[in-house]
Amino acid sequence: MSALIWLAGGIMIAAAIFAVEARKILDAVIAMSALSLVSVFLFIAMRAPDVAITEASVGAGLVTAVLLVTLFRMRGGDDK
Amino acid sequence: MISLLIAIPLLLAFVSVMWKRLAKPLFFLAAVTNMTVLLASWFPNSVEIHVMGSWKPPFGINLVFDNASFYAALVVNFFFFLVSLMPNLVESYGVSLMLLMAAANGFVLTGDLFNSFVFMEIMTITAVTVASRRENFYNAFKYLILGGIAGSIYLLATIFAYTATGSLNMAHVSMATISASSLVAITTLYAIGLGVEAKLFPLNGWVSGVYGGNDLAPVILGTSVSFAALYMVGRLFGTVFHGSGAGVLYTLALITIIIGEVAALRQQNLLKAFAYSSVAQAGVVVAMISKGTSRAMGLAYFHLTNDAVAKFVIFLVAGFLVYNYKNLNGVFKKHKVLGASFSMATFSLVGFPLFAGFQSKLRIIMELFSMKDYLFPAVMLLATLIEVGYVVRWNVKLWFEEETDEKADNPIVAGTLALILSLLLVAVFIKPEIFLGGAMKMGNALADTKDYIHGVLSVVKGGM
Amino acid sequence: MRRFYAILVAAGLVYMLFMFLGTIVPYGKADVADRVSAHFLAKDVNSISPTKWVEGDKQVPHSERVYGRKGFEDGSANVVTSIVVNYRSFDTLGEVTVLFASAVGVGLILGGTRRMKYGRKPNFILRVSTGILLPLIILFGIYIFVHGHLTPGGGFPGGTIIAAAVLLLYLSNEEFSLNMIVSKSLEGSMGSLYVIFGLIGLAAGGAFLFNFLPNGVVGSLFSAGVVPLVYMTIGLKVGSELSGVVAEIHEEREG
Amino acid sequence: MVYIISIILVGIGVYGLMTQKNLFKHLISLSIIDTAVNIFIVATGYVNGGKAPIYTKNFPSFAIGRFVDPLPQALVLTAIVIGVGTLAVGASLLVRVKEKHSSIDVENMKGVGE
Repeated sequence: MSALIWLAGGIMIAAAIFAVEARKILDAVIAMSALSLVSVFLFIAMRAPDVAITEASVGAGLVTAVLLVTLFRMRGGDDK
Repeated sequence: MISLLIAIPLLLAFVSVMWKRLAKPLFFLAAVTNMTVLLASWFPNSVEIHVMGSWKPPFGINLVFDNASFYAALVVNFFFFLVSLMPNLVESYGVSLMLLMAAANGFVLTGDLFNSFVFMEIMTITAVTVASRRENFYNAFKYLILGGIAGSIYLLATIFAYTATGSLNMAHVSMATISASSLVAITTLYAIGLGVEAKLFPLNGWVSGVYGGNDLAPVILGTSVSFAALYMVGRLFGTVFHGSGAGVLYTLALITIIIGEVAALRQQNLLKAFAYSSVAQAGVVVAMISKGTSRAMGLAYFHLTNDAVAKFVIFLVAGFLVYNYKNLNGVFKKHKVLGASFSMATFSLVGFPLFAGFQSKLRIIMELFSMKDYLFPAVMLLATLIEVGYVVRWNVKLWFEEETDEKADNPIVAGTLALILSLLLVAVFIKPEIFLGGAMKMGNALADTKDYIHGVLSVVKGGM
Repeated sequence: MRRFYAILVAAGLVYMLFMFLGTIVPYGKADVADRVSAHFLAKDVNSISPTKWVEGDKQVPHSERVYGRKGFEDGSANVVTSIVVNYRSFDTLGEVTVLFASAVGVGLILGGTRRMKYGRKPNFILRVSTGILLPLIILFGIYIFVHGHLTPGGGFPGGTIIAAAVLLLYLSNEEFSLNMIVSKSLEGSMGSLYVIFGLIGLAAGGAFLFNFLPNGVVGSLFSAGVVPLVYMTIGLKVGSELSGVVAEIHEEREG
Repeated sequence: MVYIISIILVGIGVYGLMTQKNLFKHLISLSIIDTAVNIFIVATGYVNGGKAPIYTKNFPSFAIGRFVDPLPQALVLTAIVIGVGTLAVGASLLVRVKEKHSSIDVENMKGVGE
């Protein structure tokens, strides 16, 4: 279990660094969504199914959708 | 009764989203109801609690109604009431203002750490909405980001308190034995978390942009909301943590004063100049709170009340001028009433005799001398000198410089309110008890941890 | 240079938090008996003397069968739900208000009147499958918040799933736009209903948000007093609020 | 262990806020910090070998140490939703910032004086 949690943590940290440093904002949003999704795994590992469901539907789903629609409205939001 | 202070504005906000046109009258109604409820329960002089869902204090959430929270709620609701009198200032922001009012009341009244976090976030979101008026989007965004981080840190502090004591109730946290290192962690995180709303030094970058961006934001955020935030500083560091972490607060507050005044002096924009001045005053208040005695805290809130009243007048007049005139030179020749109240309010800010600010500054400095603290009075005198500089400069510019042809109608309601409030400042100079009595009661209630704990934890009663 | 300072500040913050870590219980060693949540789990808050509890007399409840029994102060099998909707219901009212405030804020900030077009025709699969999936998604959302007191989930994920259905409609149909009057009145009436539940509690039990219905048997669908009702209110409210946000973000201003 | 992960994530978020010049990245960094704090909070309630705090047929009775602490989970539930509210307002503000200043990059924004 502990190895799995470290693996998830590693993925999350990598995703976070990628989200912060990515050149295209679209990539950053996707990386953030991935981070959220992996955190769902951590919540389940910590026996918090309520939080996991909420994070999966709200954090990984709706937030990503809202950000992507915003990005679309800004026509790419001038990539760096 | 006191749960109505939060429930009524919330209910009316929910109702008014269905009938948009009713938002303004309902906002007025909410403000009037809240003032009535408060006036009906004048200074409880004891600690009353209202238990949510009838779950007993360390377990459920409770509202605390004592002299401190009464006085804070009174000031907060008073300014909302004043704003609700000016419909052309409210515009389409009625719903947001009602929510802000409910949140500020909840923030002041709650006796639960996590609950205060929730209300702080509502305050941030609605304040950002209000700040985005007149297309001030970039500054509102900066405020949102800073507020979001502060919220996260505040939440972390809350969870540290929970793991250390096993409960989220303020009264229980304040009586629990917390190890010294744990206390350092909790107070540091709370200082950062409250630093944004309380406008402390490294985290006050948002103030000038938000206050200087439109005419509604400074009037409400600079008075009601900052009073609520500074009340929470007193409640947490005075009552709950018995003055631990005071050193950090004291240092930060002194830096805040200097930086705020210098920035105000250099500022060319009328609203932004006084925004920085409000940063500096917040520094004075926090430094006084960090002293921790009941008298020091009472004086701090006395000063804050004076400052809030003066700032309300200043921002009201300045907002009207900035958005009706391109060139501000000599505008007061056309608006003598506004000009007179603006000058009185600014003089009160500096602390000239004849105005309320003199009473509070004098008392604060005397109190500090009696505590053998000479650094803070020196900083305050320096700050006052700088204040004289920019206050005189602005008054000269607005009264005596060559005027232009622009002309705007006199705002009757705003002018009357500004005049009444600035006369109130004179009245406070003559008879300081008007504010001082309540502020002193507030200071006593904040410093008296024992009474607070006793009131919350052993008097278990539901009811209104 | 800017990067260097940023690393310095971030590292300083991380170091500070690491120092603070020493003051909290190690991972996995949390002792529920020391915390208020022990009594939320045992559902015996009302039989505890708060004065004694805070003085260190922890009165740890002993092992007792809960599932399928009657007569507890809170009848919900999911303890997280019973905290969210019953013990700390006031927080949840605040939370709903946060969403409400942000929906109002998004509306005021964007102030749009005309629906944004994606400028490309949605493909066949999306259009057809939306028709099939939509009722299922909405049904699933409703299932989640109706069973919030028994299974993981509840009003917030349920409402979000309904909002996801609305998003799907926006993606699959260029002409679709949400009827704002309906969503606003649903939002407003559900919010008022929550506060009114609270006020009924105030009138019936003497405390705001008091649970004024019988609790029933732990684990059955009709149990836990007002909890399912409140969760349904929250679900519909969150659903309409988030749909409102989704709709507002699709609105453009003229010109 | 989980504590360390979440603290590092907070650090990354703060680093992102300070270095990035694109406002959209600020929003993303804020969201990373939110997620990290949520993980931290749930971790404080974890009990080794504890079960999810739901009474079912298999776990019908209460005992100390059988369930993980439900209170942090309830708090996180609230915190997640608050994060969404903040993010939605931030996203809509960004749309208007882009319209008004024709860019969301701090260095290219037009008309942001002082």
